[in-house]
Amino acid sequence: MDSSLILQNLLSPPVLFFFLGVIAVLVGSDLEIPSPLPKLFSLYLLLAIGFKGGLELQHSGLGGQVLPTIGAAVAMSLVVPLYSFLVLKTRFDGFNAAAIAATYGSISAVTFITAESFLETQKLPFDGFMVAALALMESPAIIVGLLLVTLAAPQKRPDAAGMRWGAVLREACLNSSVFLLVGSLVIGLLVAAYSPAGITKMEPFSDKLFYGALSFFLLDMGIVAAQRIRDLRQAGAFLIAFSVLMPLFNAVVGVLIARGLGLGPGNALLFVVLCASASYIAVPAAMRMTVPEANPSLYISTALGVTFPFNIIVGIPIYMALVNTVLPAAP
Amino acid sequence: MDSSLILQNLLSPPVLFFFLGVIAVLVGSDLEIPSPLPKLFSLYLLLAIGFKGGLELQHSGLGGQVLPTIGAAVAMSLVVPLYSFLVLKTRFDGFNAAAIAATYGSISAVTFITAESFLETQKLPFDGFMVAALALMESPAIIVGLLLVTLAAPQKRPDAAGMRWGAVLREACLNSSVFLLVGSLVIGLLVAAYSPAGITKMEPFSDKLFYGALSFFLLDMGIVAAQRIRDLRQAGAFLIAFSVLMPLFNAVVGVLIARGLGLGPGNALLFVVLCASASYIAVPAAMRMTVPEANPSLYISTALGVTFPFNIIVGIPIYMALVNTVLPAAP
Amino acid sequence: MDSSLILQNLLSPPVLFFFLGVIAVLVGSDLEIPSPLPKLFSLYLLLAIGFKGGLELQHSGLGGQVLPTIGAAVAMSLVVPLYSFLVLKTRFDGFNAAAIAATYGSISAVTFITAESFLETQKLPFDGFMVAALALMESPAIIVGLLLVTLAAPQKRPDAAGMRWGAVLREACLNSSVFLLVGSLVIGLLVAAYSPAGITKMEPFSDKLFYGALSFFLLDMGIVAAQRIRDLRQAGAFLIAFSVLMPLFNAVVGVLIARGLGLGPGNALLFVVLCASASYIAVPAAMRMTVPEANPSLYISTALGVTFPFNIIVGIPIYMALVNTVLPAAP
Amino acid sequence: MKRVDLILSERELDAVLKAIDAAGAPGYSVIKHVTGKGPHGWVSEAMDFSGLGANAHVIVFCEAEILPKLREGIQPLLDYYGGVAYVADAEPL
Amino acid sequence: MKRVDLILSERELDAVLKAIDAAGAPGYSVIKHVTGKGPHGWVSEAMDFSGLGANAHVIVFCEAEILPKLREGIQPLLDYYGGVAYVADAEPL
Amino acid sequence: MKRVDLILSERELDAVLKAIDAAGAPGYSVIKHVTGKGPHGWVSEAMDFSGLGANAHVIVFCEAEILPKLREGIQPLLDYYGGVAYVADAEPL
Ligand SMILES: Nc1ncnc2c1ncn2[C@@H]1O[C@H](COP(=O)(O)O)[C@@H](O)[C@H]1O
Ligand SMILES: Nc1ncnc2c1ncn2[C@@H]1O[C@H](COP(=O)(O)O)[C@@H](O)[C@H]1O
Ligand SMILES: Nc1ncnc2c1ncn2[C@@H]1O[C@H](COP(=O)(O)O)[C@@H](O)[C@H]1O
Ligand code: NA
Ligand code: NA
Ligand code: NA
Repeated sequence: MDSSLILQNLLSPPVLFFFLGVIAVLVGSDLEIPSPLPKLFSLYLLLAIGFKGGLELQHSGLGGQVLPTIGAAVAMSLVVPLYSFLVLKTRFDGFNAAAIAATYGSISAVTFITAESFLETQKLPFDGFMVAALALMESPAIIVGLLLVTLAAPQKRPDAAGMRWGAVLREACLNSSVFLLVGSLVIGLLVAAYSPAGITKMEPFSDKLFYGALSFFLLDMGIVAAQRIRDLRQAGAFLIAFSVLMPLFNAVVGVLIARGLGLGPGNALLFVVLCASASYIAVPAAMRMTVPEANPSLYISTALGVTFPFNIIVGIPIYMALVNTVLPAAP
Repeated sequence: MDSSLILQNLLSPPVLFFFLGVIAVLVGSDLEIPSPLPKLFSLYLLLAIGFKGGLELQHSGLGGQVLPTIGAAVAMSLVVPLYSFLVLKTRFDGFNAAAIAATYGSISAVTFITAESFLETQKLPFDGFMVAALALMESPAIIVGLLLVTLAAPQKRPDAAGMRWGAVLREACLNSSVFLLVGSLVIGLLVAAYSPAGITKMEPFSDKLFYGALSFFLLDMGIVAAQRIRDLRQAGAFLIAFSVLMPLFNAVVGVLIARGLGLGPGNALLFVVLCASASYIAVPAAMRMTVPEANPSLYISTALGVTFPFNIIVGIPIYMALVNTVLPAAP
Repeated sequence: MDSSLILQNLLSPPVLFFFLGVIAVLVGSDLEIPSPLPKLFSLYLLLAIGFKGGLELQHSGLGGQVLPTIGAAVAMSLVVPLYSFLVLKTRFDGFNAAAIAATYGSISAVTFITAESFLETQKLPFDGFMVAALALMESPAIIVGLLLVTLAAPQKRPDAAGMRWGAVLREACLNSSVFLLVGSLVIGLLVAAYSPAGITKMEPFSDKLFYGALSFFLLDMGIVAAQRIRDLRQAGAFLIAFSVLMPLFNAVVGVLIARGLGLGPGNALLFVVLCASASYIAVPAAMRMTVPEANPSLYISTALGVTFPFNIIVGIPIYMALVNTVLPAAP
Repeated sequence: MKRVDLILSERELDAVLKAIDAAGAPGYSVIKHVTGKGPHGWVSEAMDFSGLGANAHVIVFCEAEILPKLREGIQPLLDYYGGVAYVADAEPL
Repeated sequence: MKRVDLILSERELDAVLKAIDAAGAPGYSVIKHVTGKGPHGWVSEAMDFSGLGANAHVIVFCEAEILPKLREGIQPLLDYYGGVAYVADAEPL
Repeated sequence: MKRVDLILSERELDAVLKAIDAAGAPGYSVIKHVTGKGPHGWVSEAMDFSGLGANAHVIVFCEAEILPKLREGIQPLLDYYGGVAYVADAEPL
């Protein structure tokens, strides 16, 4: 495996600022990015990634690999929670197993964005429709998670009828991160098609600033992830192992699907990252509301405290090496 | 009328993000831009528009159409509240009629900015002194509003002496949005005259970022405006009709004045937009403080929930068509 | 002395926005930049100045003037509090004298940044290692301040043992501003050395936006500094005189050292500004925590209400003239 | 009169405010961004960007008669999702 | 000793704090960004960017002797602009 | 049961929360960004960017038995750094 990929990733500004945040917590500095500043950056990143994806999607259209890839992504977000649940159920009750499973079926937009930045420094192209795949993988995972809860733990939940499926579906499909991502994607599509003058005028905001804003946000993510390390004792060795091994397994499944779909290396890496990443934005918020019986420190700490840093730091270059190995060499 | 103007406006990024905010509220998404982030964007927009206006004003100087245009703008901000008051007094008490009248005499900086962006995509030039007109239309409308209150409702206000005119005048002339706008305008003037090196160094911040920041802010404005829709029931059909018809009437008056002043189409559109827009920033804050007897949901909901979306979405292209019709064709 | 330097500085955007903030308070406008927005700008400025300094430091290396200059800077941050303390002890008790002395031994990053902007408009070059000097002058001054407290006021402090030197040292060396500055400097170094692709991608954020963000932040600093003016009555004539004369004295010492080190005019100005500026970020926070007996309005009001405006407005051009006079003319 | 203090997650705030309205309270005040610790562990603002939110503190000044109806509407929410509710005496100034 | 809780619009905060000072209270604490509902309707933070502001919650711990003077300074403001004020007992820890 | 209200500088918050935990309180809630005035003068949010911070308001609902231990842990901090602490009665809703 090409260890220089790992080094190049480690020494890029976004990952270095992530480390700086982690170190701040470990040495006990009082560095913090006070609320709601992180929200500003997360809203910005979702808006910008959606808008840029929409612009590109308009150019590529919906033909070729687009629909099969999106379909495969959605299928993964339905299947991953199922087999994750089976593994987790051996150690956790139905509530916790379902919540953690949903977390791993869904995706991490920040991991995806960091992978895009990695591809850009590698000068590997990728397509806008991958953002559509990103956007469509959150809701199914949430819904599967809730189905698992109702199936696996009905007797423990006397008021299961009270779960108000309407509220749950709204939370799954209209939560702010999915909504903003899909909305910005559609706006990007419309602008690319009907008011191209708007593209260059948006560029300094949505494009040029992007890399720096990502770096700033990752500084905060480093702080938040490191604060979760303490909670990991509660999670235990089994769950920590799960949160590294399950992404690796999903990555292997993902790269085989990417090969089957005939994706190029850039899109293939993004597809693998979608499979291998776990949600710490939309899913935890939905689970906290709909499965209050599950312990949030379990699903947040693993997704944010282990899987996210793992993916950001060594996962992305490992997946890149995997993609380079498994995909047929370009002619 | 040129319906493609409406379409071009509808499909520009700022207006599309405004729609996205409206839709978020209508479908019940939990998307929100938490306080004080909207304040950051509103401060930024005022600072940037003032600064850019000052730079341009320094180049155009105070000769030619400048002073007559500014004078006409101030006159409109004095006269509009008077005839609005007469109309409103048929249905509302003196307090509410005066507060709503002041709102329509004043202006909406965001509508003005959106009109500037529209002109830029239309490649129509406009001048920096229009920002001076913008800045000088807020205070007079507030003062007329308060005069109307004291004239029309003295017997209902036993402590009218206690209205502390000093505080009222300070609120009218030194409220943060007027102050920042005028201050940045003066700074722009000084920088253009004495330290031109500063212009290019400010540009990435005050100029390049502007369009994207406006789009982001309009996302929030869409959310806030849509939240006001519920209040409209309280306002009633008369007031809703008023908040569409009065801007249209003011636009017609405005375009005739613009013709009389000999303004070009770009400046004419901005002049019309100043006449047709209603304040939901400086004036509501001043009215809440100085006319607490008036019902804020009346003047805020109409200005923000009806007039603002109307202007942003269809008003601007309609006024453009009006300008193109009424103004003598360029030689 | 060249009075046009003062004028050029006075009419640059950052200084003009500082004035705008001051005027807002003096005339009683309700303009404010609500918390935590100022924090966003201060974090951004520290991150960007550190990152840029690191990039440049990588190119210049640690040879030549670098280590002697950094050593001289650290020495100044140790010595200035000592002689400041002797002066202050004539009028204040040990706690207040030590806290104010530490404040003047340390530095103001914003003054430093404003001096850099001044140099850029003067087209005078300066080096990245000056940022390292900046970063290393905060902690020693804090530690000297606390040593002075324990030496000078032991009998008044029965629980001196309880001062928890560990916590104090952590506060001195790991407080958020020192940590972020040093961390970003190291990241800049690493990126310049190992992932140069990251440099251009960071540029729109860390470089292009910088001047505008500084101007916006100085608007807030103007407001905050002017709010301190009221407190100055408490400080008294002696302390006000101290907070202008001590920086001037330190500037003279600084320019002689700069001459001895053989610095060019750009680096010399920055060195003088480091000596002449006083901290209102890291040091007050550390003093509030570790010397609660001292009156914060004394050390904050002088550093922020007198020395900072003095340096920003007239100090920097005066120091430039001093540098031009004392330094041997370039061959 | 009575003063009721409720502290609960921001996610359940809307449901609780509806219950307060339904109980006929004359008004309420809400402070968001409250952090804290309780039987369910530590709640911080660090995950605010994710929509998880922190706690809210709700204050209701009302007549004692309203308390039973308030309890009825709110207690099930607190039991299911966590949070605390306390009552004290208070008189108009 | 007494504890006074005031909830009112941020716009009138300065006037109320002056009245508290004038009444001779030994101190006060202010929490801004409070939302709520009262006889004048719903107050949110949505219009914060416009300078309209939300509510503020003011807490004053003081001797009972001060209450009449406090009432005298504050009640007219609350009557004119809206807001609530309640008193309860409190002892130093 | 008892309700304890503490208002103190954000800088000392961690130490106070540790003392509350050590006293065995079942939980606490924290509101930051509190401004105010006391014997040590006016505390605003204006210097927030510098790390100086404003005040925090801590609320603890606990049994009366805990009060002595709480007082013991907290009073020295308040005496040294400033801040106030008051107790009142409160009953579960
Ligand atoms: N004894 C207590 N005193 C004050 N606040 C409490 C107490 N117990 C719980 N809380 C608050 O209520 C929130 C939710 O509590 P819970 O979900 O029951 O752990 C906590 O995060 C605290 O903010
Ligand atoms: N009964 C109540 N309990 C708690 N807070 C209240 C109550 N009534 C009013 N308030 C608060 O006081 C603010 C101003 O009230 P008003 O202007 O009288 O409607 C409201 O927005 C609420 O935050
Ligand atoms: N009498 C009081 N009532 C309410 N809050 C107070 C009172 N005295 C002090 N405080 C709060 O406690 C903080 C710290 O007080 P101190 O450091 O003792 O001046 C002040 O900034 C106020 O927020
Ligand atoms: Na996944
Ligand atoms: Na108007
Ligand atoms: Na210094």
